[in-house]
Amino acid sequence: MSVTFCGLELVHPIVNGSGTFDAIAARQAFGPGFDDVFPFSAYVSKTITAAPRAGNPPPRLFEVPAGLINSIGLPNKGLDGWLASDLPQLATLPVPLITNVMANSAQEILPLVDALDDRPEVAAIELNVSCPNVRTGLDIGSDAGELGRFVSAVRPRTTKPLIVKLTPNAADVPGIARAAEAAGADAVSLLNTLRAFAPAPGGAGAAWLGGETGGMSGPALRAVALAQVRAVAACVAIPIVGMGGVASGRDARAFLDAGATLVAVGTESFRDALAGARIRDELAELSANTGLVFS
Amino acid sequence: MSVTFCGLELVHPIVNGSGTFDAIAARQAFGPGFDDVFPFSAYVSKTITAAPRAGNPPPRLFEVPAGLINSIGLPNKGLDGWLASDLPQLATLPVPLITNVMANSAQEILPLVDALDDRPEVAAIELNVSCPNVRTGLDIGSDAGELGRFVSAVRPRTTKPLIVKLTPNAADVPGIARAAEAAGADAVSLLNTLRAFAPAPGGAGAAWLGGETGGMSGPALRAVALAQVRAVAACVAIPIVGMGGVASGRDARAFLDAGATLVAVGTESFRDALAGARIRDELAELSANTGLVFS
Amino acid sequence: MPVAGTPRTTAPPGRRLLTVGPRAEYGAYIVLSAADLDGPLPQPGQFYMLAAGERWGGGEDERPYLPRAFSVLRVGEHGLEFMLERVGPGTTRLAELAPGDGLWVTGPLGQGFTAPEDERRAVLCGGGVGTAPLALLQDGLRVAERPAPVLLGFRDHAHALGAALIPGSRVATDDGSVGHHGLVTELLADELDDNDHAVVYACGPPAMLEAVRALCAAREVPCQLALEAGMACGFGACFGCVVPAADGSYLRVCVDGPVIGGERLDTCLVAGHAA
Amino acid sequence: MPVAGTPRTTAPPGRRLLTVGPRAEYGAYIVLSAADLDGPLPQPGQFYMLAAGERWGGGEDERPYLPRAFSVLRVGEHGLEFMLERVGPGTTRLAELAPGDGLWVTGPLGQGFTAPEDERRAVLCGGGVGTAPLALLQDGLRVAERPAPVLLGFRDHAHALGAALIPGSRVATDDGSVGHHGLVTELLADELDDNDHAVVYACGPPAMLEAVRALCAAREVPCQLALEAGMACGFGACFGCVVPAADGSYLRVCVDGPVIGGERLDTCLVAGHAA
Ligand SMILES: Cc1cc2nc3c(=O)[nH]c(=O)nc-3n(C[C@H](O)[C@H](O)[C@H](O)COP(=O)(O)OP(=O)(O)OC[C@H]3O[C@@H](n4cnc5c(N)ncnc54)[C@H](O)[C@@H]3O)c2cc1C
Ligand SMILES: Cc1cc2nc3c(=O)[nH]c(=O)nc-3n(C[C@H](O)[C@H](O)[C@H](O)COP(=O)(O)OP(=O)(O)OC[C@H]3O[C@@H](n4cnc5c(N)ncnc54)[C@H](O)[C@@H]3O)c2cc1C
Ligand SMILES: Cc1cc2nc3c(=O)[nH]c(=O)nc-3n(C[C@H](O)[C@H](O)[C@H](O)COP(=O)(O)O)c2cc1C
Ligand SMILES: Cc1cc2nc3c(=O)[nH]c(=O)nc-3n(C[C@H](O)[C@H](O)[C@H](O)COP(=O)(O)O)c2cc1C
Ligand code: FES
Ligand code: FES
Repeated sequence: MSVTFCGLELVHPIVNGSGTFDAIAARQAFGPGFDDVFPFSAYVSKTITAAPRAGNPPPRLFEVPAGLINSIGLPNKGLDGWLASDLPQLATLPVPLITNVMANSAQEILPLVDALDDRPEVAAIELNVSCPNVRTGLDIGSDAGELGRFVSAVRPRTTKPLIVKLTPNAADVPGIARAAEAAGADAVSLLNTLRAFAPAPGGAGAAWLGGETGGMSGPALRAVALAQVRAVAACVAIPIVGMGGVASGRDARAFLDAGATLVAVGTESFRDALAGARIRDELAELSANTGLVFS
Repeated sequence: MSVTFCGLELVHPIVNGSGTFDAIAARQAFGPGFDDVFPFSAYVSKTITAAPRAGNPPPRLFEVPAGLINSIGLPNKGLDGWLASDLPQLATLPVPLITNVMANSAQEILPLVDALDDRPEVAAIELNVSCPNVRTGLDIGSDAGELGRFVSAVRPRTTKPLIVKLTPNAADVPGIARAAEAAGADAVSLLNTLRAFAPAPGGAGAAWLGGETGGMSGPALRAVALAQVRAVAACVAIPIVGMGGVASGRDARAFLDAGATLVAVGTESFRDALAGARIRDELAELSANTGLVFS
Repeated sequence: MPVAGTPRTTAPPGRRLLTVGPRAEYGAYIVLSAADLDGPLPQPGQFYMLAAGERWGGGEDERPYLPRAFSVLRVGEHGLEFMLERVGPGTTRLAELAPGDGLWVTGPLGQGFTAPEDERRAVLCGGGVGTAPLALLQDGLRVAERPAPVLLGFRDHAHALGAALIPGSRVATDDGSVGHHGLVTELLADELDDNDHAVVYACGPPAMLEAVRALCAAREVPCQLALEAGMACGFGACFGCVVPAADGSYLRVCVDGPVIGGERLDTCLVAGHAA
Repeated sequence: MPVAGTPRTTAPPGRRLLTVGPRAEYGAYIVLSAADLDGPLPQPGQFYMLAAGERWGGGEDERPYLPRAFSVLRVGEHGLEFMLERVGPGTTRLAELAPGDGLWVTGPLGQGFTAPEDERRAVLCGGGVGTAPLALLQDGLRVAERPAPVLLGFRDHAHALGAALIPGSRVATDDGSVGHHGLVTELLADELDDNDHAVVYACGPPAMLEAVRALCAAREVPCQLALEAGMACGFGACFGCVVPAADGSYLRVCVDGPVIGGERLDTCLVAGHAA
């Protein structure tokens, strides 16, 4: 089941989706022994921004049929806080660390990338480009030209593998993936949550979520994710981290078959902290039965 | 519960989604008495094209968590066949008829619009713009400029209300709705199905559906639909037909609260041919309880 | 039983909540009953769309979501009877329903079997759950005083116990554990060798139906095939349940069928329909 | 019971499938039990994430999908006990589980109550299902020979039957059908009027907790509040379960709580948390 991804040797293809697993809190809840059963072959941090963010006011969650809408608002300690207090703890995880970062301009992202490039504990950098452009209100990642410029600015600043996490809220996701590849991305990951709205029970159009709109994840969007991964795989040569509603080894297999090299598990971990390990085992069994191999 | 929509007086706000209810087949299955309990206040035909289409090879359906992927492929008798054999039967329905049409260029759509404009049985025309542009492969409806030109070409050809059914596979759905409005659309409807992929059980990346990719509908996408309706309502003054996973009066209420004037029921009718009537009744009860009125 | 041209029995509009009555097991099969006091009597070969009254969902991969199609097996003292086999989340959920539980039904739906047009004898041929519509058909033929041989094919012993649903049937099993060791279409060929002034009524998996279709076409014996297809609605709304017709068009199994004359079909083998 | 600074009991990693044992009804409440042979003993105030072993889903609006948080009520002869009220699709599904059914659990989770730091007496104050964590707490205090008054508020008679879960408790009801006619916080004020050298342990709906918090702040009585919040994971993964802290940040109820000192909170009133 081992797999090479952007030069990283990973023992299996299952990682976590950014922002869906707090390895530090997991040690608190399950004890330090959690590291011994760590379900992922690499750990993706939640999104880190330059300045600290408190996140959105509650409520932050709304359950939908076979899915979840969240409006967490990317709470994090900011780059300095993360480097000082989280990184040392994450560096002791038994797997490589991929750090996810976001900013709403190339200018603002560069210091983040520079700082991470300096840290040997960081194995790879993931760019979250589902960040609204202040001028247009649309995600930076929803326009191929804009995304290309963004990635081109980042690329020269680090020799670490650079993964671009695409936004699904776009007309032409494969075209955008191509732009990321052309600008020097080593991999793309997708999909991020779909923009969604949860009505407050009282009605009259009020939003349930403190952050007004949110993003939908979970099995409800798996088929949409598979379509996008498949379309992107047909257009780019760089590896793909596929995700969206993965809940079983069969689902993971479908993403690999659609062209992904790694598969990320997000919401399913909320139902079971060891879902990633179960999915890994189911995948191994499926692959053994069908004789399929990992690329 | 009565509502005025583009000059049509409708007895309640619940209609069907195009292609999700065959009123002629319903008479065959339930007898002609079905007209007496007809669940919708207007009937939207399935998409009609200039030439007849057989539709996609089976399988055409794949069930997903709280939803359905279809790859029907718009089978229809073509304009002439529809006018000759379906229209006379649909004209005797107890409710106004909205005819949905599609073509992949303005040139090709005009004869359809001209022919429908001639027919007094047709109360309004819905343009399905989720049709791939032959040149770019993207939906005509996914680009504001292209859609604006398309609608501008159609607008002068008919005095009937013109509804533009937007595609959800776009980065900036509100911007596209604005383009439709500016080009003279009397209303917009959304959302159409989300592009989705169903893997064949055998694996290895093969598609389950005869048409390879399909479109996802049902409760799984309701929250995405609500977000898009809400965003569009904030940008346009023309009325909106909201749809996507409506399964209860509460869901219909949420779409009305988000800014829709009519609510269309699609997949839920597959579970119960009279779902539209139940939803109408639940909506009336909810509205009575909360004192909310229809706009 | 209806002669050709008799209008199909139409369903009351919309779905109706019935109460599950006694259930029985026949090896691998479950027979579920539900009294349908307000519904019409179905014709042989018609079907119903079924869903559990509660908890239709939450099974394998969060399914089922849509209702599932089932041929009516018989109308007995406890009402409608359905024969089902657990093959996925929908049938698994239906199989666990207990007397008193709610059952959503829409039906009877579709075009059923019609009586032999001339003095031809009827020959009934079923495979697996394809046994179901033949039971009501045989009852109808018996009432019409046209008794007919019933040939049934099953995978193995546990499945062959389903043959008890049609007393007097002859059985073939894939593994030879019961009756003829081989395919039910071999029994059918023998039967037609004896006397091919017949109409064949068949229901079963696509591969079996295709064999029946080809065999009957070769011998110029008319056949009425009760088809299966993945369905979303069952009443012509979704255009999802199609099979390729001989004329190059597609037929909707739910409204144009499920019983379709073999001569109208291109093939019964549709990718994705259970083999 | 743990003194402040005692490490929390950690959960075995991942979810585990237990078997439901006997269940009981106390008016509007159900007590569900499940033997957790491999799990550690929970501390008072800790909670578990629960989901039915089968058919978690397919209820109202195709939910539930995520597991649901429940305080441990007690550890009795049949194992872990949970007290629950049907308020939506998750609790409805859990309430219909029968002995022998599967139950997924993750836990014990979170930070529970800690023993009074000095010679202060404990006063326990609960509302509705907020009764649950006080039962185990009272057991712990009794073992520590620090018996404490327990004040419980309920909506009406059917709910007040839940008070039987903590023998010796004093009850207030909104409708006056049982005990004091009014709010449980009125009983709490009386109790503190008597003797405010106390620590208040409270669990209940946000409005009640907020009243307790304000009342204790005004009297400078320390309080430990067991909060509720909509949760997806229960172990700090989703950042969804936050409440606003006094310092302007947000606390995660599942890892920073559910028991949080009143002084650390800005308010217990969070839009969308059950009132
Ligand atoms: C007219 C008619 C009459 C029938 N009568 C009977 C009867 O009397 N007794 C009986 O037992 N059965 C009968 N069937 C078949 C029955 O409807 C199916 O067995 C049932 O729908 C299976 O549902 P499931 O959820 O248990 O299995 P599914 O998971 O739906 O699997 C059943 C088949 O569907 C396909 N499939 C797998 N996954 C999916 C998916 N996600 N979406 C769509 N398709 C998928 C595969 O081919 C699989 O073998 C009849 C079908 C028709 C059309
Ligand atoms: C630490 C902790 C301990 C708890 N202990 C207990 C206990 O011991 N006993 C007990 O009965 N309960 C307890 N609860 C509360 C319990 O978790 C909830 O009652 C349960 O989650 C409700 O689930 P449901 O599906 O039945 O209802 P839901 O439908 O989830 O409704 C419950 C509340 O959630 C909100 N809501 C409504 N719809 C949605 C939606 N789609 N998505 C998100 N939120 C929604 C509303 O405020 C509603 O009132 C505890 C909660 C926490 C956090
Ligand atoms: C609660 C929550 C928080 C998330 N936070 C982040 C984040 O900080 N950065 C990011 O790139 N993606 C974030 N995501 C998106 C996930 O990484 C993933 O792309 C998405 O949830 C789809 O996968 P899933 O269906 O398996 O959850 C978050 C998702 C959820 C549900
Ligand atoms: C089987 C099926 C066929 C459809 N056919 C059409 C069509 O012909 N034209 C069209 O504009 N939309 C078509 N749609 C889209 C629906 O009208 C509707 O936009 C979509 O299904 C979302 O609503 P729902 O979730 O209530 O089904 C179809 C949807 C389904 C499920
Ligand atoms: S099942 Fe929907 S048209 Fe046949
Ligand atoms: S419930 Fe997920 S962080 Fe608390």
